[in-house]
Amino acid sequence: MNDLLVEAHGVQKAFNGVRALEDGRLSLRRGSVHALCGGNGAGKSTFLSIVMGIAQRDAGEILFKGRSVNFQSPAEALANRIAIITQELSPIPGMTVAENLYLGREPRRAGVLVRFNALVRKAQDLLDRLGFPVNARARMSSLSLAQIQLVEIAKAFSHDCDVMIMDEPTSAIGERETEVLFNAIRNLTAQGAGIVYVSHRLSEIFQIADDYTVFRDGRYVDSGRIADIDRAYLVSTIVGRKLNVAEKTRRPVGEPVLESTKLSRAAEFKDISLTVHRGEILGVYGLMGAGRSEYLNCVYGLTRPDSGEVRLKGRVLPAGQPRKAIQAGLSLVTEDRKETGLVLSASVRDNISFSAYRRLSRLAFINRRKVRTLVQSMIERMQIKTGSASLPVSSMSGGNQQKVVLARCFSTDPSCLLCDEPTRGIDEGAKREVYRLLDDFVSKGGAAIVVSSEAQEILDVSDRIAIFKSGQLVSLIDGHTTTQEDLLHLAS
Amino acid sequence: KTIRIGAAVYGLKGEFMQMWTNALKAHPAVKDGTVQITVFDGNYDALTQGNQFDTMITQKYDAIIFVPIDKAAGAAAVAKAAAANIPVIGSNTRVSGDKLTSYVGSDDVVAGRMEAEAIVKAIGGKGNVVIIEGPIGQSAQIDRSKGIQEALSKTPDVKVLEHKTANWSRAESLGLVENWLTGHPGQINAIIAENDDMALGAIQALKSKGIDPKKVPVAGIDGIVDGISAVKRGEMTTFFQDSQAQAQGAMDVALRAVLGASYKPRSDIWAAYGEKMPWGDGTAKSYTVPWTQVVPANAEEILKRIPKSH
Amino acid sequence: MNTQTTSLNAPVAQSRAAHMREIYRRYGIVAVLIVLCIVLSFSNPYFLTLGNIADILRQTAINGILAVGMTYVVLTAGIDLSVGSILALAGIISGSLVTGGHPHSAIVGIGAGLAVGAAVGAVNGLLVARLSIPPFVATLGMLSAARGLTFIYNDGMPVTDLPDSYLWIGTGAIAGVPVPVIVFALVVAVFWFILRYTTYGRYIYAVGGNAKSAKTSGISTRKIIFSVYALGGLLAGLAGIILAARTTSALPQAGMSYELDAIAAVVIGGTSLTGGSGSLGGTVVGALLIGVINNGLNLLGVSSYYQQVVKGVIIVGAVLLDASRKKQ
Amino acid sequence: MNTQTTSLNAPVAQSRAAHMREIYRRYGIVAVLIVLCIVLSFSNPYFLTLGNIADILRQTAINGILAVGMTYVVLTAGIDLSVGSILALAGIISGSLVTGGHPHSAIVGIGAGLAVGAAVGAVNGLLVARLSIPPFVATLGMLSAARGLTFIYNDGMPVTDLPDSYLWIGTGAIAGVPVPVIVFALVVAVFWFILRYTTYGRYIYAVGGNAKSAKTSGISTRKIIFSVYALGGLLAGLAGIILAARTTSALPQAGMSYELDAIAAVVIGGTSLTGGSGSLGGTVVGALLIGVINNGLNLLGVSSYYQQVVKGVIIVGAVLLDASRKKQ
Ligand SMILES: Nc1ncnc2c1ncn2[C@@H]1O[C@H](COP(=O)(O)OP(=O)(O)OP(=O)(O)O)[C@@H](O)[C@H]1O
Ligand SMILES: Nc1ncnc2c1ncn2[C@@H]1O[C@H](COP(=O)(O)OP(=O)(O)OP(=O)(O)O)[C@@H](O)[C@H]1O
Ligand SMILES: O[C@@H]1[C@H](O)[C@H](O)CO[C@H]1O
Ligand SMILES: [Mg+2]
Ligand SMILES: [Mg+2]
Repeated sequence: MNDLLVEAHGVQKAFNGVRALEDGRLSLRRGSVHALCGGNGAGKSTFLSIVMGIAQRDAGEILFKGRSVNFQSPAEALANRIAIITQELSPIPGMTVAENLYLGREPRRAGVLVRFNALVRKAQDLLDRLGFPVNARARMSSLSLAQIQLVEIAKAFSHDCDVMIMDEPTSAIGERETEVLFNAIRNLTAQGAGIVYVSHRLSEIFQIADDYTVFRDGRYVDSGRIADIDRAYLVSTIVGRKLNVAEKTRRPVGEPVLESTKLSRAAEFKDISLTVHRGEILGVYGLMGAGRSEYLNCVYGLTRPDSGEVRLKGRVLPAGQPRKAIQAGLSLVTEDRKETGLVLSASVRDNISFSAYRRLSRLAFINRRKVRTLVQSMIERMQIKTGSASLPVSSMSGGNQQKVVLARCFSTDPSCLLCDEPTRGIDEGAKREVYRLLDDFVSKGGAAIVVSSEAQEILDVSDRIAIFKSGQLVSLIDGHTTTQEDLLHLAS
Repeated sequence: KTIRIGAAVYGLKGEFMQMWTNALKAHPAVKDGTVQITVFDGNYDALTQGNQFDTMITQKYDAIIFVPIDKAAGAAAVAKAAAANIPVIGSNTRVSGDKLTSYVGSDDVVAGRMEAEAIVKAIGGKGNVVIIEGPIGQSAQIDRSKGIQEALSKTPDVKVLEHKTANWSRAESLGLVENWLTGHPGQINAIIAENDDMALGAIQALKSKGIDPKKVPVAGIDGIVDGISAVKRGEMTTFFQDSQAQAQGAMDVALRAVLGASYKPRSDIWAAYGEKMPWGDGTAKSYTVPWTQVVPANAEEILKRIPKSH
Repeated sequence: MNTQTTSLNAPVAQSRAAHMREIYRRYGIVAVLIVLCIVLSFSNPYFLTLGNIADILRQTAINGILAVGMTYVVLTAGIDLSVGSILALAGIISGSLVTGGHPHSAIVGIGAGLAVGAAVGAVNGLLVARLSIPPFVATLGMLSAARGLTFIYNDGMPVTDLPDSYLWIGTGAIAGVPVPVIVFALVVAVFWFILRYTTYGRYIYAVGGNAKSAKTSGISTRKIIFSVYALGGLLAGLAGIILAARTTSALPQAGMSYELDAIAAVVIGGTSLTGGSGSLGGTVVGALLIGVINNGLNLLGVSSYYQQVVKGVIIVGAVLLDASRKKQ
Repeated sequence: MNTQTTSLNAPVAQSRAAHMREIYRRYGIVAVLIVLCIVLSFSNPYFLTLGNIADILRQTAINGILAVGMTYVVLTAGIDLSVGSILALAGIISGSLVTGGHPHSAIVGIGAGLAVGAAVGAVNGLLVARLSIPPFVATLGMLSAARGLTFIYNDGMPVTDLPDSYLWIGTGAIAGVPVPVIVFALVVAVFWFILRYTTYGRYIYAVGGNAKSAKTSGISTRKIIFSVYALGGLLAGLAGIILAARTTSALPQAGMSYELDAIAAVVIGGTSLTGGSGSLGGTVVGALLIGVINNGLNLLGVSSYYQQVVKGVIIVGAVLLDASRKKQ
């Protein structure tokens, strides 16, 4: 019996005549986890969506269990026991979790009647079995981003499959949930299934993967056993050059920039008093649902606090007015770029400039030269991979979309930057670049709050770390002396 | 006790029905409070009118004056009211069947015939005409088209170049006639419009194409204010549809049906028409209000007969 | 452990709150309707009579039936502007079959009317689902084309002298309840059941909520979209038959601009024009609200011009009250 | 280094291809329009005459002006059903000021008409932006209410005898070009410029594309939404003035169901009803296409009945051709 579940080679795909994928290659062994690695825009998602039948290839061959296949729709792939967790989450907001999970496969009576009780029971069983804290009766629209991602994961697991494709399944969830996911993955591989795993969190790859394949600029460049390589090798293969990791240094800390006093919002967070100073990065760590995102959103003015206030450079910020917050010097990288960060149908140029247009115009007339300069410099600084600044953001790879959000936030010259999972889906090379930008930014007198679910990231960037638990600030520790173990311990 | 009479009219968006309504409200019996009148706007929809009949029957109105959007569809509503012993007097537009207590109106077939004849005469019995029709399927359109057809069928030298609806609309007619004038340059000798609004649109079209409207005879129907002004300027002729006679005549006949033989008509229209439209004892099945052609000579006098509000 | 408990409890609490909100959301407009009825019953002694209630229901039936079909369409994020024209075409073809020299039975006429409606709806469905024409354009084209065909079919003349057996569906009554009301109720019951309890119904929500996800889940979004237009056409055909029977003749100009009232009922009832959320119950309440407004304004003898102003204000006001309740 | 080069070259190539696609996407409907014009010019010798072209432009001006405002509204994912009623109300108030016992100058009348349009549009804007009423409901209410006010204002009668100075805006010409066409061209130029080159224009796209993201980016979504309805009202007022001047009287029933043609022009022009994407150029082409269809059908003498069928088929066909070109 063939030990290979999937063999693909020479897979090509062009969008409007431009190659997104030139040579996609991958061999997935039965019972293994195969990490597909590559920088943003390397063609990973494109390749995987072809395997799944979401997109059609232009050339190349894909063998599934030794048989040549060319799926025309995801339904066909599913019927062949291949499932996927796509990078872009796309829930059906008006329906319940249970309905989303078993859409198209509802337990039925007489072939057409949905057995709702059985459906909910089945869904809740699945979620409980996986250890995901989600209510099967809840509407998708009431879930947090993290919960939506858990539902998507559960959905993939609900299919009996031999191959499971996971395109950045952990980008929105915390380490605890990641651990739960890994256990489920191990169960699956133990039964002989193969998993294609994509993540820009390289530590995950070394934790779970058996094999790896690297794409760069749409081409296969390398593959092998994880056991045979180290992190530095993987990074340099992905990026195509050596990366030197900058040492974190202590910067001189100045006067307070942003202060929140006793900020509270019912059912979200309570009595949060925090101060960030010039030259400082404050990390915020916590488990999923700890209320970190809600806190940042409220500070920025996307929601109004029930009590408490926020001061920027000593002046009270008007509640609930992001526009005023931006004018005062605040900027927010939101957690969910698709929902609240980007206008997908608008161009890269517009998306980078939306917040800055006011600054780049006179009497409402946009100074196109200034815009071009800004956009060009942002594209270079963030290493945004795009054909043209006029293209809609929706045509970009996930990581590149995230970089556009960052670019927009830097474009207003803020004095204080709020970042919620700023490197979500960003590749290792660009991540370093983002850290360097942040470092640069605070070194020049800025201040930043960074929320991240990656303990390593928090440790890499923070001068001080605030730990949230169930909506409360439980401790505030020094970021230069803390270890990963300390963090996890304090947060749980 | 005040008498409650409902007037269900097909629609209040056009000027003619507005005049009709004003005349109804100016009836002496309404002014002195003998009658309480409620006007229902049928919004050009047979179902809406049917619904309004239901409401009037439920509320036990004493009589109904009915201007239907459609002859055939109106019959059902009338039958229902008749079954509830509510007299229904038709006005302006006929209803099929024989359930109407009486009908006071003008004959649209006659109007169509008269305006076509006037146009034929104006072009010396020879030439090309275009016809602008009302909304297809509406009674006034059907009857007026029929009358026009009848008249033109007798004059083989008059050729109909185009005919099409402009839905009683001045703006629509304007565009339509502009295009016709382009498509038949110098060939359109006269324009027959089934109402004044469309005739006025046609005159505008002539002007916008740089044609002197006096050179191309235009005929309309209704005698609305703008139409009569245009007649005075010598730009068209029209056929005055006496809204006052239709509305107040119907009111008198309705009151006769409610109050009995002792009732004597109170509107001055009966005196004005005299033998041309005799009251009799107020129980005739049908009263036909004659048409009057409006020409520059009588324009001023007819303008005075247009019912104003208040 | 503590966190675990909170996070496990939270969803339930959330769900209960969400449930209450859901009830408000769905039934807030009911409160508005009830308040309106109370006001009207104090303003006019006839309002709450049995006869008037029958009037309201009868008057709501046609728009209600159209609005049921429209709800399906709107739930898939579509729109159907052609229902008024389909109504007229189905009415006149159906009517022509039961009259004239060799009249067919009422059953045949009604069957043909329904078939015509469904067929024209199916063309809409093909244009939208298969040829990817935006629903607004496809059904606007049909609004015009089907109306033209209606005029062509009988040369612009109405079909009159419909036989009594046919008229029964518009004017008859069973145990005092008008037949159109019974038909409306049946339509609501069947379509509500389908929407709520069958996979097809759930897929309609799925397609409207997120067509991409629905497709990824193996749902044939095309078939679903096609079918809602066909069903919408079928119901428009039914409405056309009832309307012809009520007015005792099939008119070529019947149903003009009925699409606006049907869409209004759907939207007032809380269904979102962007698809994926809403309910048939809301639509029924929306249609009743429109019916009550029209009836009430006529009962009170509000003059036509003021009626339009008042009607506009009430529609906006009703949705506003509904929206403000939702916010609470 | 090699890799570096490819990735630097690729964008350029991509950009050029994307650019071509963009041109197709935007101007595919132009090809349809051109083909239609060629067919018509072979079918009728007068079609391509200067006089007829002036006719088409003049006849397109009113719908075109409405469609420009509608484009802004639709780009924010809204809809404005009330433009026809606003047109009539503005026309009649404006007209009443320049006639009667103490007539004001045409300038005052025109200013007042524009102000009325903008004010009614602003009410729409408030309902949608501030009170969160769905645009369909808010403007449907206004469709009814503003029409009622129009009839109330002058007791259902038209305002006649408008002075020549006023009529000029509808019937005059400058260097042979009709004034309505000039006004239309100016409106298009100004609104196109705003949409393309000002912050406000870009914000309209942002709000329609994703209101939440726009808000996060510091855009005052409410103000933008409010303003597009106010501007839409202003343009409807302008259209009302021109229409009154063109028909030499301000009619209370003017502009009925004009909203459908305006929305059709927008959608045929490729602007998505879900907001965020589209262009004013497309709308102008869409409006011209509708104008050419009407003109052509009149020129060819297609009968009333068939005209509607043909019009429906052409509208759908045009969008279909456009869509299939996009797919290639
Ligand atoms: N629909 C599309 N239209 C045009 N270009 C596209 C489209 N989808 C992807 N691309 C391009 O294809 C390339 C590969 O994208 P892909 O999403 O496969 O990258 P990826 O490796 O998954 O990156 P990431 O890690 O950021 O998710 C990118 O340059 C992207 O811009
Ligand atoms: N696992 C969960 N169990 C219960 N409620 C949750 C859970 N996850 C999220 N929530 C709800 O969502 C709110 C915040 O969720 P969210 O996940 O955005 O918070 P967070 O602290 O920013 O965490 P993260 O960004 O890491 O996911 C919580 O206050 C809670 O009401
Ligand atoms: O007689 C009237 C007028 O012609 C009006 O313009 C339309 O309806 C008819 O009944
Ligand atoms: Mg990807
Ligand atoms: Mg979060």
